[in-house]
Formats: sequence, structure tokens, C-alpha cells
Amino acid sequence: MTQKSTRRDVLKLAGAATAATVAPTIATAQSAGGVVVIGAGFGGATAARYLRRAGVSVTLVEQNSSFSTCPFSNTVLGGINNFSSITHGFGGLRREGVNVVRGRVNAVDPDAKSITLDGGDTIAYDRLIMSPGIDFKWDAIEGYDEAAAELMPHAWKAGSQTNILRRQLEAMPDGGVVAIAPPGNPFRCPPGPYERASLIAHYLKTEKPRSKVLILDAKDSFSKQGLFQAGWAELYGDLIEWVPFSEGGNVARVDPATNTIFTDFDEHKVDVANIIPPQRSNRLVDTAGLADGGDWCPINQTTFESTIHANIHVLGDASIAGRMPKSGFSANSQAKVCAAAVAALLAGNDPASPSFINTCYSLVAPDYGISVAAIYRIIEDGTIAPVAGAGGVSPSDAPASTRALEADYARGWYASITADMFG
Amino acid sequence: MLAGGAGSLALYTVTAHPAHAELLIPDVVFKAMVDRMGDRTFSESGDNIAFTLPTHAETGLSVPATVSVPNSPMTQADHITSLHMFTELNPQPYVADYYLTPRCGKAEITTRIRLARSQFVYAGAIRSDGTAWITAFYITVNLGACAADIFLPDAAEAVRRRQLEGG
Amino acid sequence: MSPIKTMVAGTFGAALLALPVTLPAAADETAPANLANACAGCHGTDGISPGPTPSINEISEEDMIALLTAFKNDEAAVTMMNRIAKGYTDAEIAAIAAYFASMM
Amino acid sequence: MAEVRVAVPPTARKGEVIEIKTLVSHPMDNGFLLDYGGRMIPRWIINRFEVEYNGEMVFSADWHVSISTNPYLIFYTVATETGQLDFKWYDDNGEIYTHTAEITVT
Repeated sequence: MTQKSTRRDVLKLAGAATAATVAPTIATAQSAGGVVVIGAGFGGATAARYLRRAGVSVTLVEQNSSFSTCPFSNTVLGGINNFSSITHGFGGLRREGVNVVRGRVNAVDPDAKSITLDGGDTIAYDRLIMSPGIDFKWDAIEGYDEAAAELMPHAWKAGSQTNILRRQLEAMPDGGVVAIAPPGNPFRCPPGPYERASLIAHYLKTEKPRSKVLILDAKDSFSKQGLFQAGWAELYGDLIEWVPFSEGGNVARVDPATNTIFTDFDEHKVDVANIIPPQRSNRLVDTAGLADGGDWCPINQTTFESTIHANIHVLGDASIAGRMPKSGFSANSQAKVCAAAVAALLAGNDPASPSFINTCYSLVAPDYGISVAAIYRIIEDGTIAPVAGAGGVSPSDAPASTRALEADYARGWYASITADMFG
Repeated sequence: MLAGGAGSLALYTVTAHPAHAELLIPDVVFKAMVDRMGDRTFSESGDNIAFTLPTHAETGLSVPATVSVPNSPMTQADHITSLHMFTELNPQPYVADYYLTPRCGKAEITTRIRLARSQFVYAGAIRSDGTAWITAFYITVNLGACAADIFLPDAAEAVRRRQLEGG
Repeated sequence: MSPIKTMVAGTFGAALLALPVTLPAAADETAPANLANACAGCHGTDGISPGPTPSINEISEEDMIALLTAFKNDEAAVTMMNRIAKGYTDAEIAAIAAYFASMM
Repeated sequence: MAEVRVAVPPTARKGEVIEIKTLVSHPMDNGFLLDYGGRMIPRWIINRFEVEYNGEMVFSADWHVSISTNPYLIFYTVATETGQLDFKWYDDNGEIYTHTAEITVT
């Protein structure tokens, strides 16, 4: 293995070895009907791609013709990137042999081992991988429903919501107040609201310097808090104000007609209201009871197979993956473990022990990046937990050059992970 | 029903609720229950108490918790007189005791509690006829990446938290 | 979140009853692919980076072991890899290095 | 002196069950922690909370050291008549913090 050889030689060898290893897998998968993956996001696209790389026949069902990422959508809000830069097509997946089917899934039938699309088509599966993401709890904040979200956008699924919020920021006069209301834990992308506050502040500082960002928080602490707050003080002075839960930040009610936010004890009339409501797994999982009456889906932590129904794997934000946060990188890492486990199970082999990483960059400004990372394994109690002594956040005393380098690596992260998802 | 009196055994066995063949309460929690709820028979609550907490808390500093007896009519004849919370592995088992009257109209409280580590948290309710229900919830207290906040606004709070996390 | 369905356990029972998961038979050692694939999120599929993150697909096995070990022991300073490398045993570092080398 | 904040609906229909939210700024030091110099921070909490509606106690609580910093509480009461709700928080140090809210019942 350590013998020196030219790159070309090893490529040939590796190719031969791969073909020999995966041949039985292909046979098993095809005879059994193959794998269906629901959702072409960080979890689903990655799972489909890595299954295909393992020689498994894969159908990927996605309701949209392209996928826009939540990661880096804050750069669109901050006017740094345009929306098309965070939107990805599925040509690469198709070229690699993934059967991408556009359709909206309306039911999963674990007994028949099939899914039904809007319009009535059914697709049978041997194993199903669901990475459907989140839905919002529309009843959690009084007055905040889907209609209200058109006026007070959540922008917590990238798409038209992102554009609504960006247009509101562009239309806001100088001196206006932008409120961001993050939910309590757990929710998709824990540092996301604070990166959003940062990049909106960057935009306002440049274009509308008398404006304010007001964070009305349902929590008393947040991810990378010390780094964010130090960056805010350094870059934006008092442009960003954070009101934690214990100082009355919790949003209880909204009035979209007047752009008014009612916290437990106060009311704030604002110019732009970004309400990020509490979340749960995508309601599609309810068609098969996969959340077991709760908000998120319990799963086997090694294979991501549902503990409710065999042959259905749930990963990404919708799943309870031990202590991993609900992030795009988590879903990407989980998807590769899940794909390997599914390929092994189809071939009649035992799945290998998993290892996961979560790496998360946040931009405090375009040239000011901070990060957090952790390595995850299965611990004695059978759940996914971070490896002690590893990971952690960027140093608090890092020089500007390090912040700039981490901002570069944030862009590298995005280029790499989206290439890893979509080919 | 619970067997054994206050503090006489380390574990108490309940077979009242069909869903749970055994209900085991640590001695320290049982003593606290007797102290705050009285030396009486405790029944596993079944569906009587709704005890709502997150299954995972990102830190143990401020965990939302709701204790409710949703089906209590809260009339003079039939109401909840108190709601209680206890912890298994905090330095002390006592969290809070709430004393209700029929004028509350609804047997429910929501508060925020601190938890030193992953553990069972217990809730109790006493009905006006003297019935006492107990229930429990296992909560995992995290300090993981992304969701975790390793830095804090000020050093004193950081020390507080370190101590708290260390139990 | 849903109202609690109780699971009450004593001090001695808690640790066991708290386990919601039964593990399937899994190999004791983490598969090299499971270790190495996680790198792709930042360094690109098979270690080939399309952006500013360094590619790691053409680092020799010896160099990769030396690099990761240096990061792990804080003998080389970078932005994030010191934090990442600490999560792996020496054997796992060797397995990752061999995995990438095998694809060259 | 702790800052107290209370949310009571200013008006309600007779017989309506109203939600009351309270938040107090208080460290709620639990007595088990050390300060930065390694010295024990003594226990200092609000240990009792009482609510009277037109002079009648409708709700009260004993708080212990596992209640979080800046204690937050939601509870309920029946809007029986126009009048006032008197809130009292009892501090370990002997201070009593008070707040009064008016309610109009129709």
C-alpha cells in the first residue's frame, strides 16, 4: 500500500478494485428495485450521489427543478451574492446516472414499500432515504401563518422567501429597523440568524448607516456567541442590538398588517420583520408516522434507518441524529454514512461504524469569517456525540488575517460541499 | 402504587400504569417528593400530567419546561392544588412548587429551569381529593458544536457555567 | 414537542432505560471510507477542491500522516485542521492517509 | 432591587382564563458555583412568588436553586371581576419586589 507508483497506475488499480467490489451490490440493488431518495438538498443529493458512486441504482425525487441552498443565502440578503449563485441544477447528478424525478411526494407507504407523487404515480423502493428537511410550526407565534410570511418573511427555506426579504431590505429607508426573531432550540442552522444579522448589518452600514438590526431572541445564548458579539462590536458598533429571552426577547405575537412584533412584555414597530418560527420535521414524514408523534424522526444512529419503519432511512434536519446540529454539513456527512450503510445492507453486509464531521463557517463580514467544527462518533449509550477534546470554535484572539482566511475558506467550503452534493 | 415509605428504600416499584411495569424513582427524588408533596401514595401519572421539555437542551442553563394537567376541570370539587418539579442529578433535587386554586382556571405552568447534566426530570401534581401523580422526562443536555456556545459574554458567567456543567 | 410519554427509572436503571437505540452489528473499526468521505464537505469529493480550500488528493500517504499528526499535536498552525485532527486516533489518521493515497 | 416585568391582558371577559407572564431580572445564584477567583458564590435566589387578585391569593410558588437566572413564569387565572392583581417576589436577602396590574373585566 505504501509502495510508490505513478498516479496513473494507481488509478487503474483503484478502478479495477472498485469494479470488483461493487459488482454484487449492483446486482442486489437492481433485483430488489433500488433506492429511492426524497429531497435533493444537502442530505438527499449527497446520499443519491454516493449511492450511485457505490454502483447502486438510485431515483432521486425532488419537487423543484433546482435547489437553492440555505447556506450562503445570507450573502444574498447582504447583497454580496446574487440568488443564482446559490441555486444548483441536477445535470451533474443525471450525468452520473442518478434518475432525477421531478415530483412532489404526498405519501409514503412503508407496508407497500412505495411512495406516491402528486398526480398519483407511485414509485416502489427497496430502501427509501428521506431527507425532506423542515416545516414550520405555524401555530407557535400568534398571528404568524403562511400568509403572514409573505409580509414578514422567515427566509429560512431559500427561495422566494429569500427574495422577499432582500427586496424589503433594499426598499427600506435609511434609519429603518430590521428585526430578526430567531426561534428556540432545536432549529435548522443554529448560527444562521446571527450570520444573517451580521451580513444585513454589513449591507446597512454600507448603504443605510442610520439603520438598526434588532435581534429578538427566544434564547439566552447562541452558537459562536462570543465570536459574533466581538465581531459585531468591532465592525458594526451598536448597529446590532441583541435582546435575549431573559431580557424579554421572546416573540409571542405578530401583526403583519402594521409590521408590529409583540414580545412577552413589549411591542416593536419595525420596518422589516424577519420572523423565523419554531420548526419540526417536514410534514411528509407524518404520512408514515416517522416522527412518532414528536417533532423529529427517531433513527438508528448507525444506519439512519427509522426506528418506526424498516427500510426507510431519515437523515438531515428531519432526523434525531444524536447531538449533531441541524446543519447542511451535518446532513452531507450523515448522507455519506447512510449511503454506505444502505449499500452494505443491500449487499447483505453489516454496515460500518460511522464517523461524522460538522464544519460550519459564518461570515461576520465578507472578509471576516468564524468557524466551529466537531467530529462525531457513536458513544456507549448508542447515540451520536462529539469526540471530546476535538473541534471547537475559532480562537477569540485571532488576527484580522485569520478572519480573512476563514472567510476565504467559508467560500471554499461552499464550493466544495455543493460540488460534493451535485457533482 | 409505590411500595415503601419515605426514604426507606433506594428504589420504589410502581405497577399502577399498564404501560410501565415498573416505575423506579431514585431515593433522593423520592425524599424530595415526600418533603414537598407529603407522605402519601404516588401514582404514575399516565396521561394525567403533560410534562413538556425539549428532548435535547443545547445548554443546561435555561431549559423551558411546562407542567400541565390538561384534563383538570379546576372546579372547587375537582382541581389541582399543586404542581411540582424535581431533578435527579442536580446538586439539590428541588426545582419549584406551584400552589394553585380553582381560580387559576387552568392547571398549567411554564418556566425555565437549569440542569447540571443529562438526567431524568420529574413532575408531580396533587389533586384536590389527595391523589398524587408523578411523571418523568429524560433530557439530554448538550454542549455540541454549532449548537453549542463555547464563548460567553462575560467571564463570571463563563465560570458559573463551567461549574454548572461540571455538576 | 409532544407531551411526555413517561419513562421513569431509578439511579441504577436510568443509564440503561435511557437508551432509545439498538445498534446493529457494526465493524469495530470505522471504515476508512466513512472517515475519509467526511473530508469532502470542505475539501471536495475525493479531496479535489473546486474552490479556495486546499485539495488533498495528491498528498502522499507519508505526507498526509505527517500533516495530520502535526495538526493534531498543534505542531503546525492553520485555521481549522488543528481542531479537526484532534478527533482522530493515530490509526485513523493512517487509514485516512491510505484511503486518499489509494485513489491517486 | 430586581427589575420585574409582568404581562396581564388589560381587558378580559368575565370567566375567561387569562395567561399571565412574569420575568424578573435576578441572578438566582444557586450556591454551588465559584466565582472567577475560586470563591464560593453564596446562594441568592428569589424563593417565593405570590399573586393576589383583589386581595385573594390565587396562585403562589416556592422556588428553589434549579430555577434559571432571570426567572420566567407563565400561569393562568380566571378573570372574575375588574380590579387589580398584586404580585410579590420574596428575595433571600429579605427584600420583597412588588408589581400591580389593573384588569378591566366585562
